[in-house]
Amino acid sequence: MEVLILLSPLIAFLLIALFGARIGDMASALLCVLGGAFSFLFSLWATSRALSEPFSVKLYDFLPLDAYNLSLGLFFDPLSSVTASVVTFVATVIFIYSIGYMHNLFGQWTFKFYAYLSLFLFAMLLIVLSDNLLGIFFGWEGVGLASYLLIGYFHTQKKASNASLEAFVLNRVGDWFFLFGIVASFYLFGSLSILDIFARVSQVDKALLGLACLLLFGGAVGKSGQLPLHTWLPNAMAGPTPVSALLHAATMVAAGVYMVARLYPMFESAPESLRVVALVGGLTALFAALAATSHTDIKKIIAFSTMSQLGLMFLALGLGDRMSAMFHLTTHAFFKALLFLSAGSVIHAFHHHVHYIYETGRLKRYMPITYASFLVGALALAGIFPFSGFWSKDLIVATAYEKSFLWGVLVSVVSFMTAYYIFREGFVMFHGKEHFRHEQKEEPHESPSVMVVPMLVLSVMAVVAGFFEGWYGGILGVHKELHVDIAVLSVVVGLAGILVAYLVYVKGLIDPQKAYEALKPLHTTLKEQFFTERFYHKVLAGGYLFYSKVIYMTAERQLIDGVVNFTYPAVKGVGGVFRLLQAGRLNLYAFFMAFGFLMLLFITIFWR
Amino acid sequence: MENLLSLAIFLPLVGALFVGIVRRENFSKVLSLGISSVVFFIMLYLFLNFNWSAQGFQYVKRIDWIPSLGISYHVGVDGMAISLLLMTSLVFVVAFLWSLKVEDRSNLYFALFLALETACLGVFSALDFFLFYLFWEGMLIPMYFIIGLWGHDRKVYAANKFFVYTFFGSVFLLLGLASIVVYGYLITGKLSFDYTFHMGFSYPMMLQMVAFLLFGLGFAVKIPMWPVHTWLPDAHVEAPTAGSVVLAAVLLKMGTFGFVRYSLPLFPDASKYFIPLIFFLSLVAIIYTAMMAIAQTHIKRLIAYSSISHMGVVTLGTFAMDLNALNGAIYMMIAHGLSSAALFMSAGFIYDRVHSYHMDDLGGLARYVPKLAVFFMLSGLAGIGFPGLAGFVAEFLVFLGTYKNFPIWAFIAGVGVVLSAAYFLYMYKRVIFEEETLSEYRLEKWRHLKDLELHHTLSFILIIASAFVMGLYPYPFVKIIEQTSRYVLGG
Amino acid sequence: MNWNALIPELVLALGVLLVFVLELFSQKKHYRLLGLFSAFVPVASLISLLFVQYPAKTLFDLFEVNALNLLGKAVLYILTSLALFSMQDYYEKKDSVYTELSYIPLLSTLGLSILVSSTNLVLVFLSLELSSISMYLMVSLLRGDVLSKEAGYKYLIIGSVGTSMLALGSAFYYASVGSLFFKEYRDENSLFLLSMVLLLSALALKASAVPYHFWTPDAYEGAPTPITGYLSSVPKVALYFFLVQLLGYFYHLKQWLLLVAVLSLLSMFYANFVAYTQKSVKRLMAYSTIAHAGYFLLGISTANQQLQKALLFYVSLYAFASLGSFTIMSVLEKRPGFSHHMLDYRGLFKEHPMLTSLFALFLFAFIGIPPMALFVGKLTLFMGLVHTMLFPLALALLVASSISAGYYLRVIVYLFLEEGEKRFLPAKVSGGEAFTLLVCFLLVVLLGIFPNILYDLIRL
Amino acid sequence: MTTIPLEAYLTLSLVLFGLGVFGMIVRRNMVTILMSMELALNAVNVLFVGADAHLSLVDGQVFALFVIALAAAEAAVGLGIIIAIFRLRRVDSTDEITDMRG
Amino acid sequence: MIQWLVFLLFSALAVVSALGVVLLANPIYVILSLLSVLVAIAGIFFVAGAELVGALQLLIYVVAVTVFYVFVLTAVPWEKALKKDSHYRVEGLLSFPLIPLLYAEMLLVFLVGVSVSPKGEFRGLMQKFGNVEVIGGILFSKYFLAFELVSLVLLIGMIGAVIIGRKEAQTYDNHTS
Repeated sequence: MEVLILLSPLIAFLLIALFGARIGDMASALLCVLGGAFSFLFSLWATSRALSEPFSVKLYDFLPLDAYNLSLGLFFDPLSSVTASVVTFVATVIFIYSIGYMHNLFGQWTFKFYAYLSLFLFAMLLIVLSDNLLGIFFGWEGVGLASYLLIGYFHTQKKASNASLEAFVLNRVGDWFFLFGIVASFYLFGSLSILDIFARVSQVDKALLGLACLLLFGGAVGKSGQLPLHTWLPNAMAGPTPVSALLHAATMVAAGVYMVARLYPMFESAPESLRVVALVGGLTALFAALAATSHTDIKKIIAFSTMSQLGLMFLALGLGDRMSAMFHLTTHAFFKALLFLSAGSVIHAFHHHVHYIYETGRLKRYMPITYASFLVGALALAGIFPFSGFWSKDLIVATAYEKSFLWGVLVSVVSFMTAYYIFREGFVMFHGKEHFRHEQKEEPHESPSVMVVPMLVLSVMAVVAGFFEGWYGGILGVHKELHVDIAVLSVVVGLAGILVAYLVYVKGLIDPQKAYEALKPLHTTLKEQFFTERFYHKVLAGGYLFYSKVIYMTAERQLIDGVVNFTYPAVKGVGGVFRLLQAGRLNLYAFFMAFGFLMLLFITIFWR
Repeated sequence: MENLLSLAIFLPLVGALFVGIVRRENFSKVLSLGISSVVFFIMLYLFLNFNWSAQGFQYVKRIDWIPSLGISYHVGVDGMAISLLLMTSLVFVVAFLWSLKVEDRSNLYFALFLALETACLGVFSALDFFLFYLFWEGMLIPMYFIIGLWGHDRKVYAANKFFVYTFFGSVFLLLGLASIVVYGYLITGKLSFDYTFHMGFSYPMMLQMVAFLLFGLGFAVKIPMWPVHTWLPDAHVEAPTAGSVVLAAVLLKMGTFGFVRYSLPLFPDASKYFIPLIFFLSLVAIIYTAMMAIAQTHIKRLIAYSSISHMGVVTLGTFAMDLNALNGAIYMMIAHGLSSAALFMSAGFIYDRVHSYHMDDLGGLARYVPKLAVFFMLSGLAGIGFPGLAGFVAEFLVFLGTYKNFPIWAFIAGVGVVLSAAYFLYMYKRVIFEEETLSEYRLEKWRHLKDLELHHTLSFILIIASAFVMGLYPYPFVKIIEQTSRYVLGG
Repeated sequence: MNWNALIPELVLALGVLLVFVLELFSQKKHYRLLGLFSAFVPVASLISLLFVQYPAKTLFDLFEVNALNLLGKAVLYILTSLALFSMQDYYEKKDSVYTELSYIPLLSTLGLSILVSSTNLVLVFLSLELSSISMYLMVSLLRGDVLSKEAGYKYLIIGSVGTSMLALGSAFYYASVGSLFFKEYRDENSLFLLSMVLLLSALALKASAVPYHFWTPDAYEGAPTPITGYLSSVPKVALYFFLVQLLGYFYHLKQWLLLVAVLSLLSMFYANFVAYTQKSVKRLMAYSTIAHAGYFLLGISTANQQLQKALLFYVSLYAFASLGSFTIMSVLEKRPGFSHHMLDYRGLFKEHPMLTSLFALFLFAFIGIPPMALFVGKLTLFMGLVHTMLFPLALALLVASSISAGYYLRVIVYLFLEEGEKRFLPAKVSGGEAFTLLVCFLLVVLLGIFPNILYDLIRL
Repeated sequence: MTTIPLEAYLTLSLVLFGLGVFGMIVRRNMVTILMSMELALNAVNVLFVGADAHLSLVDGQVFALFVIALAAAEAAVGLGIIIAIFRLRRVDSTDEITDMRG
Repeated sequence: MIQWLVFLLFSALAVVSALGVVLLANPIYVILSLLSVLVAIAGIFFVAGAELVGALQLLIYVVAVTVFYVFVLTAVPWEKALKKDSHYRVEGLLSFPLIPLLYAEMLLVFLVGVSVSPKGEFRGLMQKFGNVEVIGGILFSKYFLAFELVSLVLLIGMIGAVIIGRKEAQTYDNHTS
């Protein structure tokens, strides 16, 4: 029965993939939604069971590894089943939204899009529910593929196809580590089953365990767009917005966090690895927040925000607080999806021709519901009471201050910037001047209800999800007190960020353009993500390609193949020299023969 | 049962004779397809009846052939062989299916392919050195003519390079065979080419090393390993599609098969001694040829380099001296056979339609031939080791097994995972996705491109479905392969 | 006097006599009949071999028959008969009918047949010269063709250098041993050494090993093509059967191995290199012969049963393949205007698929591709060399034979892969040629698959 | 019977043989080359007869007889070929019959 | 002693004449020198006690073969040969060191070897019968087959000379006309 959670998106995928062209795009979309919805229902059911008693489902024997039989299966405990429910819920909502968003493309094989979405959901659920590392890896790569296909959905655009390539390759770098993490764990534990691993985690060598954890974390870094494998995530925004919302904000990128949380006992037993996790998370949070402050792309700002929030989650994990990380993941799924959907709504209103915040403006007049949704999302993201972000982020802030003042300051700074940049985007888009006037003739209008309803649903979730903190902590077996001082602090920090944005972008206290001009080096540095993207593209990728070509032209063609091909002229040349002996004149023949005989005689006599 | 194997081996040859005698195009096509299907079903039957828990060779048939030289007709299969035989017979069915539209001298074409099938099947089932070498070399002539007669522009160059190169390798192999046979004669007084006879010996180290190198050179050329690989891209680039399919899927496997069947069990000590060398070459193959692949603009050449890269994984796993790694290496042979066949079919199809292999001339094909785009993607994913397809299981097993004794080597080799994705997707992007480079003229012309025809689709489905089966339910396959790995590793 | 041992030679001689007489009294129009008759003479000798009791010695021990040299004779007779079968039509089409040519090859074979059995240097000398002089004649006899005369003259002069070396070697042998019979002579005598060098050189000259190969390319190219086929097959077989017997008396000299190795290495590499520069297929095949002489000489580098068996097997089958390929060339040459330039072979496959395939088969056999019988020869040669611990020589053979693949392939490329315009009339294969080709093909392939038929017959 | 030592015969024979070979190398005319060849063959005869005298045997003389006969036959054939070449080409020098080379 | 003297005389004659064969330009002189070599060698045969061989040498060589050569030289106008260099000078110079080297090496070999060569058993027999009888006896008994072969060789030589040397009437004319 529980298998149906997985099967329903899979069946939807297969049906759409095989018959999509025949049944049409609308039917495909409905199938996809249906698959998601069923999956959601089944996961709710499974959750209800899992909350009382964790259980696992064995699927089939997959692979014999010498003495060990690797069998695939599903594992339902509170963590996985709740996450599955959240994932399927958000996914279903976004699927519905996408019907409206993609409607103008119907008739152009849009069924592919729904096939990919279903595939994605299947793979994501595989990550969440698998009871062994290899199963996780299956889903891991599966979501990578779905993400690749979805980012490259508008593949005729160079931007999209490049972004998809980059996403897949960087993810593969992570997967490389992940795969070896799996391998290393196998030799540590003699098993790949999560339960076996948890059972034996205290008996193994700490150093090797740390190594395995780091390798596994490498996979998470790739998937979650953390430093240093981060550049693909902003570029992934080339995909359709529902994709950004679902994959690159709510679920897929969070898989890294989920995986670390899932394997938390391993990490806990190797504290050194947790330190690395915290460091990477913290750095990424700061880094992405900085980058977000100077970007103007509607979706990229939110994407950087995603990176930043994921960084915070990793920080929390690294600091030993699994519950708050996972809770933040959950609330983040709601409000970040909401933000993206709102952004998508804006883009949709401009017929997918607008990408930069300065091309919009003063949209609250035209799109009130979108404005409201965005506002809810932004407030949640900024961590303002009582939105869900407040509850989850507050836990992280508290943990950070508990561990060390420095971490706390870092988180606060990040929170401040988060509030600033998200409201900067909101104010520019929904307040301010109507920059779109000179380009767009018609006025933007509110999106159709098929898009609006999902936004509303998510808004509700973004508001109320935070109140489940206690319950969530309960099912994970952790209880955390709310620290009033910390809560006040973080709300103040958030409000301060909003205030700054308000002063600059609504009141016009400082002309932002002039400020950018004045701080140009800093601005550029931040916008270029400290030049990492350029470094990756030009130096690493470009260099790899360039040197590959150079080596191909030199070592391969000239040296190796050159030697091979040279054998023919060499043999022929030597033959041409020897050939001179056969000069055609009898006297010379006699001469050479006599000479040869002499040599033979010489050898005979003087050979000892 | 044991006669079935021989029947399957020689049926294609008989078919080739018939094709040569009757000389009717349709007859040739139908007969070839029919015979290869029959062979496939025989192999399937044998595969299904294979007992993976029993030791030793099965379906063994032994007849004294040349008693004075100790040569016998001795065939039989172990787990690896029967898997490879199944894959080979499948690939040949696909090759014939794919070639149904061949018009140019089709009788000769099909006759050569049928002869090639006999040689390929023979190599995998021979249990006698002489018989093995007979088939091993017997494949040279048909393949030479397939490349030379139906190839593209530089076919003569490619065919000659293929022939001379592989012949160069195989004479070394011949000397190696002669050495160990003579050694067997010297110590037992019995001249025998029988494989099972020689399995019982332990050779002195010196002989092991020499013979290992001789065998190894022969196999390395065929695999091909770096740096004796340069014949392969040229041969692939020039060969006709079905030729490339067979070349990549089956012929390359002969080398790795040879390593597993001959080098490892016969020269265990030398194999251990040469591990660093083989590993170094494998790593160079994996990384260097991946770089070569991404530097290409010719899709077939790229796929050819990717083949070399994957064979590097196979050699790595073969010599990791670990059960899982060896399982993975053998699994990789089959998986790569499927994926490379499908990739070459895709490339060949593109050429058939667009008449170019160059990425610069291609782009945006997803819009014009969507079915191909799907199958191309799937074959590529099978190639780069995407979970759920056969390649992943193989790579996983190889890395897992290699990591046990050689963690650093395995980890470095793992970079192939990244690089292979890079070159395949780079190609895919330029061929299937990106449209901005295309001229208006092309777009106009391509509007009416015909997508996959029925026989194309069928071929693809056969291959991809097998890849899925092997990727999703590897258990029985690995069990059967393990039957070989266990005795090879002496466990 | 044991005449029984001499039966085959007597039959052959009688046949020669008969043909000779018939030739005197017949006219040109009976040429065909005469040719056919002469071709059956070796067959009669072949049958008469069955009546020979062996081992036996006769004529004051000058003449010895044993299983080995009887086998050699059988191969010789078959080859001669085939060569004669394939000869007739060529001469007719070339308008160069010499009725004498029906018995001269028989005389040559008679000489070689005696050579195989001889145990005395006098007999060796004379039998070899009988066949040599016959061959000079055969090479030179092509009406109006100066090339064949040039070839004949060069062959004669260099051949007579060989003759004088053989004679000088015999003289030294005589001076050192005191007898002209072969016998095991184990004293440390440098005269004996010198005689060995000279005898080996002379035989190497006849076997066209470098540096005594100079006559080979020219004689092969200039000679009428069926005669080239004869030259490249019959004397080779006889020589190696003889050399194997001679080996027994010399192998203990430590210089023997060295000299043979040097000769064979020089031959294989020199010829394989030079063959690449050839434009004429016929000449290329001549170089291939030289290269094969190198391979064969390896077979007598030391005394070892396996090695010699391999050699004799190899050389016998090589002779058939060689005869077959030259027969194909002579079939092609019958078309007016055909030279043996590679360009004339372009696209031949389209015109004559059977003939070309057969040619390719022989060429692949020379390369050493199974299942052709030459492969078994090469394999057993490898085994023999490994057995006698001559691993470096085996490696050299290996390298040389992989070098050689290239130039055979060039011919195959021209035959199959190049497009050629139709410039010649279609070639017609006469009955005799077809028979020869069929036999050669069957032997080369069948003995490749079932080598023990012949291999077991070679009893040392 | 006082005997002349074998060395003397050997020396003479070798000198003559060498001169014969030398003649083959340096002579241009086809007929004179044939004559040089005769010289070489005769040198062999000297050695045979000398060896006979040394060994007190007669086999060498028999051999020498055969060599003489053979030289005659070879000379006959050689001269025939020379005449044929001359008829066809009107040449009598070895550097004029180099059509085949390489 | 006298034997030595005669031997040396004939040897000197042979070597000098052989030099003539090799070096002289005019083919007629070359033939004469060859004749003189052959006669000298026949003389040496007599000195060595090989009367039969000596006699046959005189008969076959000096008479028959030389006549052959003369005949051919007349058929092939020898004056033509005089118009060109009779020798290859470069090859001559190159091979000049070659020949002495050959001598040196061979001498080196056999000077070591002669002393160990055996002595035969015919000494007594030889004294009893004459040289001719002994050779005749051995020729028709031991070397019977060889003798037959020689006859064949001579036959083929004769036939060969005839069929090659004869005018190829029709073909030759066809080609020239």
